[in-house]
Amino acid sequence: MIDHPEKQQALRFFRQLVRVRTFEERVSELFVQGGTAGSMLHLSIGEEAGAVGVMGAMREGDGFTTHHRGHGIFLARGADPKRMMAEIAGKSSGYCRGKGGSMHIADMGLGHLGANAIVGGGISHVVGAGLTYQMKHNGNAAIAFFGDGAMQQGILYESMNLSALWKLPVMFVCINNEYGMGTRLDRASATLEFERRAETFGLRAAEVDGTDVFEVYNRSRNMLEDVRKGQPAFLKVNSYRFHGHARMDKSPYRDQDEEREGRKKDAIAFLRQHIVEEGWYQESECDELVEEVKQEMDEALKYAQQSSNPSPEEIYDDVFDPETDNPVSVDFRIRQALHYSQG
Amino acid sequence: MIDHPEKQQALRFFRQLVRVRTFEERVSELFVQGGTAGSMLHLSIGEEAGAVGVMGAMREGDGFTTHHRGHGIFLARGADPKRMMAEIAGKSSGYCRGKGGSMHIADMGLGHLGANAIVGGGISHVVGAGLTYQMKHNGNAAIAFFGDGAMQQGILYESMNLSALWKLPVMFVCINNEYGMGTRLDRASATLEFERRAETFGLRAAEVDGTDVFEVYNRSRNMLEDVRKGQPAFLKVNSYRFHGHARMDKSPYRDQDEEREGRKKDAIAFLRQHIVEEGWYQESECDELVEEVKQEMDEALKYAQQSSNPSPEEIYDDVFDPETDNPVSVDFRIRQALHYSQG
Amino acid sequence: MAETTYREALRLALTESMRSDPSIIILGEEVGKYGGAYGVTKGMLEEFGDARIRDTPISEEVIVGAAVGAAMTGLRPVAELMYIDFVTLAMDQLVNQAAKIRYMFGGQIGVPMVLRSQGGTGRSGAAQHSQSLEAWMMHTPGLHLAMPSTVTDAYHLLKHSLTLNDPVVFLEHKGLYTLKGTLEPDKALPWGKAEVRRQGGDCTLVSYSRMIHLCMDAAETLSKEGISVEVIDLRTLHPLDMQTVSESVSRTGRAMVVTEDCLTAGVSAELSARIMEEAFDFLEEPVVRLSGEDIPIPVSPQLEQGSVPGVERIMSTVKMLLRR
Amino acid sequence: MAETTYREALRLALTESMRSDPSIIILGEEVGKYGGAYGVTKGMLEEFGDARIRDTPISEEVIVGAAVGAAMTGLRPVAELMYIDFVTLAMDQLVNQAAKIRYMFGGQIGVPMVLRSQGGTGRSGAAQHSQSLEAWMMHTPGLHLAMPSTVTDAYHLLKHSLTLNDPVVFLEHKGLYTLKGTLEPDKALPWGKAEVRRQGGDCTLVSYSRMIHLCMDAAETLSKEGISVEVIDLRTLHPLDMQTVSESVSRTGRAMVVTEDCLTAGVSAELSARIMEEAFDFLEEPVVRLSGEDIPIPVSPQLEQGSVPGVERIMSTVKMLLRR
Ligand SMILES: Cc1ncc(C[n+]2csc(CCOP(=O)(O)OP(=O)(O)O)c2C)c(N)n1
Ligand SMILES: Cc1ncc(C[n+]2csc(CCOP(=O)(O)OP(=O)(O)O)c2C)c(N)n1
Ligand SMILES: [Mg+2]
Ligand SMILES: [Mg+2]
Repeated sequence: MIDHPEKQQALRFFRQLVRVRTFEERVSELFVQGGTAGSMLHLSIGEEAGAVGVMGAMREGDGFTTHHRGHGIFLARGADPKRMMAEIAGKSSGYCRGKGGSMHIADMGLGHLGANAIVGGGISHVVGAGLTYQMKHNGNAAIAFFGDGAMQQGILYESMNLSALWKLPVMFVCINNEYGMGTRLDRASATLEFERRAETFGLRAAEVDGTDVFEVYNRSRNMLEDVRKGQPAFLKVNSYRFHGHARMDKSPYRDQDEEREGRKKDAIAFLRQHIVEEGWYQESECDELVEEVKQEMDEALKYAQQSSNPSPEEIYDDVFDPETDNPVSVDFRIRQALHYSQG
Repeated sequence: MIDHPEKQQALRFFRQLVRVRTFEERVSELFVQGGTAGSMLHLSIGEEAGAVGVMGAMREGDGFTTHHRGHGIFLARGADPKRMMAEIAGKSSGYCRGKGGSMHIADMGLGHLGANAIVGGGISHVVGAGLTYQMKHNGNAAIAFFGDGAMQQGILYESMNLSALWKLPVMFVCINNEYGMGTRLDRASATLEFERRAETFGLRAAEVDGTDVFEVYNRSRNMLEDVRKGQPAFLKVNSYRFHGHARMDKSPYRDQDEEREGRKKDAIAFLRQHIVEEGWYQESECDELVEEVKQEMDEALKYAQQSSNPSPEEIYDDVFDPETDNPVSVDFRIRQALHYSQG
Repeated sequence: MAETTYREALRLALTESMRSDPSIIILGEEVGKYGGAYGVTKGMLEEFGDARIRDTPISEEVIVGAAVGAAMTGLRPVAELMYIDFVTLAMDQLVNQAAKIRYMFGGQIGVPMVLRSQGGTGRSGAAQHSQSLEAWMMHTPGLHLAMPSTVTDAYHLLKHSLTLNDPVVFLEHKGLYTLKGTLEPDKALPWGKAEVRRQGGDCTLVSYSRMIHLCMDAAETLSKEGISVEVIDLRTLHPLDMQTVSESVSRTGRAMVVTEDCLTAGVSAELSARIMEEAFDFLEEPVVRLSGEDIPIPVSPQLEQGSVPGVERIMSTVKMLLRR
Repeated sequence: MAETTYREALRLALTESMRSDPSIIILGEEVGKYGGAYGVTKGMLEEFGDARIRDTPISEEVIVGAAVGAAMTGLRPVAELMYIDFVTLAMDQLVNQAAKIRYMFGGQIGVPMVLRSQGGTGRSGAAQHSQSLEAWMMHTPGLHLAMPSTVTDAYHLLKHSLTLNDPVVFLEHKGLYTLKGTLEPDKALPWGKAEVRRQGGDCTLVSYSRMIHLCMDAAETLSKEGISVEVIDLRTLHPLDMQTVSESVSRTGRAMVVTEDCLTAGVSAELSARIMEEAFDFLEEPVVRLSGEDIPIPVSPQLEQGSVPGVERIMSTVKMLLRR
């Protein structure tokens, strides 16, 4: 008997959602062990459906950029959790060989044009990617993911305008988790009508419930059809940041009740319930899936821990195309000036 | 017999409009004689009613910034055309002692916080000025004048949002002359609904016919009432740039018919006709007024021509507060290094 | 006297200044409720209220631009950029506006604002959160530039910044906030005067901000090997106290500049050139520049460390310079 | 051979490159219909159409940011900023993004784009339209930096820029567009190699862009007084050809750096420090830096002229350096 397609999709989504959350939980462990490179570690727990839903609607060949809270988005795209975890640990087996870290993971193979540590910094890159796709007539779309905080960065509006003016296949996805660091959205934005803003710059715009992965997926898919035809779009995905801004932040600026309510907006719990209610999986099968994912992510964690650090001389690599240029070390310069032999 | 107040106002506006245009004509002459400092000279002919109408609604104590095409705005504020012309000529009797020129005229006494040569560069300064006025509860308003080209600069939207968020007494005035250099508005902006854009950032917004000085004035006055109460506003003043972008530009990129039609949108001609039709002035009286203004501006021109250039050593003045700091010349450094006596 | 941290000293400077000067306000991301990303303004919202301590949206350009306008109209704003790396978003307002307004407008008005931020490595912040960009500001006429290394300097330099009539770029170092020291509130600390942190006769180390501490550690260890190093803390890069530096170099005959910013066209280039210009006849060796490598900062803590000078390399370089 | 202008040489380089490489596009304000504010791209819209020659809104940040994204995905964009002063609005995209992407991403990808702009004084553009900001870019690892002074160099350097796999900042000078010269299309011009424009034995002048011509004029006049000056045109500031410079200085024993940018922490600081480092033993005198004054550029043509080096001052400074 052939499975109901909705069932298949639901189970696929469920696995992806669980993978994202579990990955972040392992990242968090890695942090506690002191194994992450740096403390600037932003978990996307609570935002899984945005990542999984939009990614589900994307196609091979599409490009995207993410903000600093982008682990889940990349994982949903098909990233190898091992190499992600290794990068977060600053190891040489990571996606960026330990140079980028959590906030700069990228993979050209999967169309990941880069996570960005500048709020709003990666948005304009999809305008350029969209331009490339348009000129190559390849039917691809370029998607920028960013937080609600980036809604007050001027470059967003310059990017929207240019995309619409040039009819580029570009989509702007705002993962609204209600906070930019310690500042709740309404203390950062004079109005909350982000879709209206986008419309006045010539975009099609919508908001979706970021706890409903189907809604995110369906809306994205519809939008992306038009995007590919040259009608850029804006999608606001409403969710809630379950934890602190960065791993060490305990969110003292948030109301306890608000947090409790916020954490109930749990796409994974909702979907699990739905799956069980529909009879697609029994609770035990769900547990099994969760267990499988845990193992996958445990392995990723172990892989990261066991990978080696990049070697010191690698700092000079990849500043430029190695064929044309390579920086000289400060020490070399000093030895040259003082007529010391190089060594 | 007491004059009808509308008559008085009409005559006042008429004189101001004529003053602005005549001033610009003299600036243009100065340019042809090679008497202006530089070629970056932007005439506001065709935009007089925006300057005169908004300024008419402003009060003493209000602050403002302008874009590079700001002569008319400052003149309407009450600037001394002599010192303006002298500044445009780069003379030491100018408002900025020959340091600023056409694009950087400023006068703190009249609340002119500066013309700016960066498109969009002066917009955020009124946000700060508005903050000062709010904190001092002085009832003043801060007004930014800029062109339609600045509508695609990100800082405009950051400024709008912050003004609305903080309920600052700030007004944004877009002098829409349909062109940013050689680019017609619709080739720069994906949509033309600038008022809607402003509204989505929390501003009250309107557009007015920039050939009708009364409309500009009345709308500004209404808006400014609310602005002073902390409701920032946006006003788009529609007009047409009669001449080229800068003095040397012959606008080859514009359609001849469009230009001909555009130049018919002449606030001065309209008002003059109105004044004569109402019987407030006869044609000959209008001519007299125009003649008077010509003399005033001829004198300004002469003043600028006869003023002296700043002296060379002034280049080191006013980099810093003279009480605390003064730059040392390159020559001094060299002499010091080579043990030459200073001189 | 009780120990104070660098962070607390900054907070004290801000607090005292705000108490005595009602025109001072603070604006920036997370400066209020959160207390600043590095905790400098913690608790100040409670004392001064949200009219004077203003959380902003993530809009760096208007943060600086609004500060400029406020400064021109009678306030004395302290604008905070969370990381100096973000000044890239506000360079027009800092360089084309704040720094030039007094001059362009013929001296009519100054822009009395302080742009506070922090830079440098030490927290694996990677390429966009670890830069040392002070050379750009040093290259911009019209800006004061302070980079305190100690608790007492942090306090006095910030207080003094809040009395100047021109824009001050005030750069802290993310690695110094927890530094402890005795705050000397009454120390006379003239603006623009370098401090000889350690006297020595064999060579002169010129530095500022965090690198001072590395230089001091190196000097201490080297002294045990009989090498006597003079360490000069510039404190401000504008004004720049070359007198203290050249006086020292003319005694020692050997100079080394230690900075965390990238070597090429960085602060050490200016200092090296100036030392040569002012003490050429005394130099036994070329001025040595020990600076950050000409690379973006990598995230790996090991690689990050290798990107900027460390105590070991300061020591070995001093030895090379002294031919030991 | 016919005379060509600097402007035409640039246009020719762009045109030929676009003919042979379909991935090249041009984007910027007024590059199309208007033909560029300084006329460099005039007529190119007609040949290449508006898909490849793209007028943009006045949005500097996204102009550069879109170029970055396009470069990452297979195009080779030439982004034009009308004045280098406007790079202040796009520093994040240039410095934090374009320059760092290859490195941050572990070498996965380069950003093959050219940022064309023009700087310098000479048209009374005042403080926000006359700056020379190349030191900022020189201080940024990951950027190539070309500043051609001649017709032939403009042509070759721009063509070469359009073959590199990393971002190139290509800075023209507003005072050079009408410069005429014979374009030598077949001249071998290796990237990163300085050119000795004039040979001489008494001292070495190191410069680039417009200042080269002033140096050459000064050298010519000085030669009549029996002073023999060597003039080196760096052509690119990254890569920086110190070999040619130090070889020369080791012969002449005297070096002077001439730049239009502000003195303090400018390009001349780096060049001076490097010359000292590489030719210390040969230096008879300190390296002299003749650069722009540490001031914003005033609008008055007379004052503007006094803000940057001129031929007279180059000559008198050479004489001081030579004790004549
Ligand atoms: C330009 C810039 N400004 C400030 C920061 C510091 N910062 C990092 S994340 C963040 C909050 C961003 O909020 P949002 O965009 O909503 O993303 P979220 O963290 O909620 O996912 C801030 C202020 C930064 N990294 N870049
Ligand atoms: C940031 C910046 N970009 C570009 C320019 C060059 N420029 C000067 S005026 C202008 C057109 C401005 O158009 P608009 O804002 O409509 O003002 P208008 O000239 O029509 O009065 C341009 C592109 C500039 N001065 N500043
Ligand atoms: Mg958020
Ligand atoms: Mg316009």
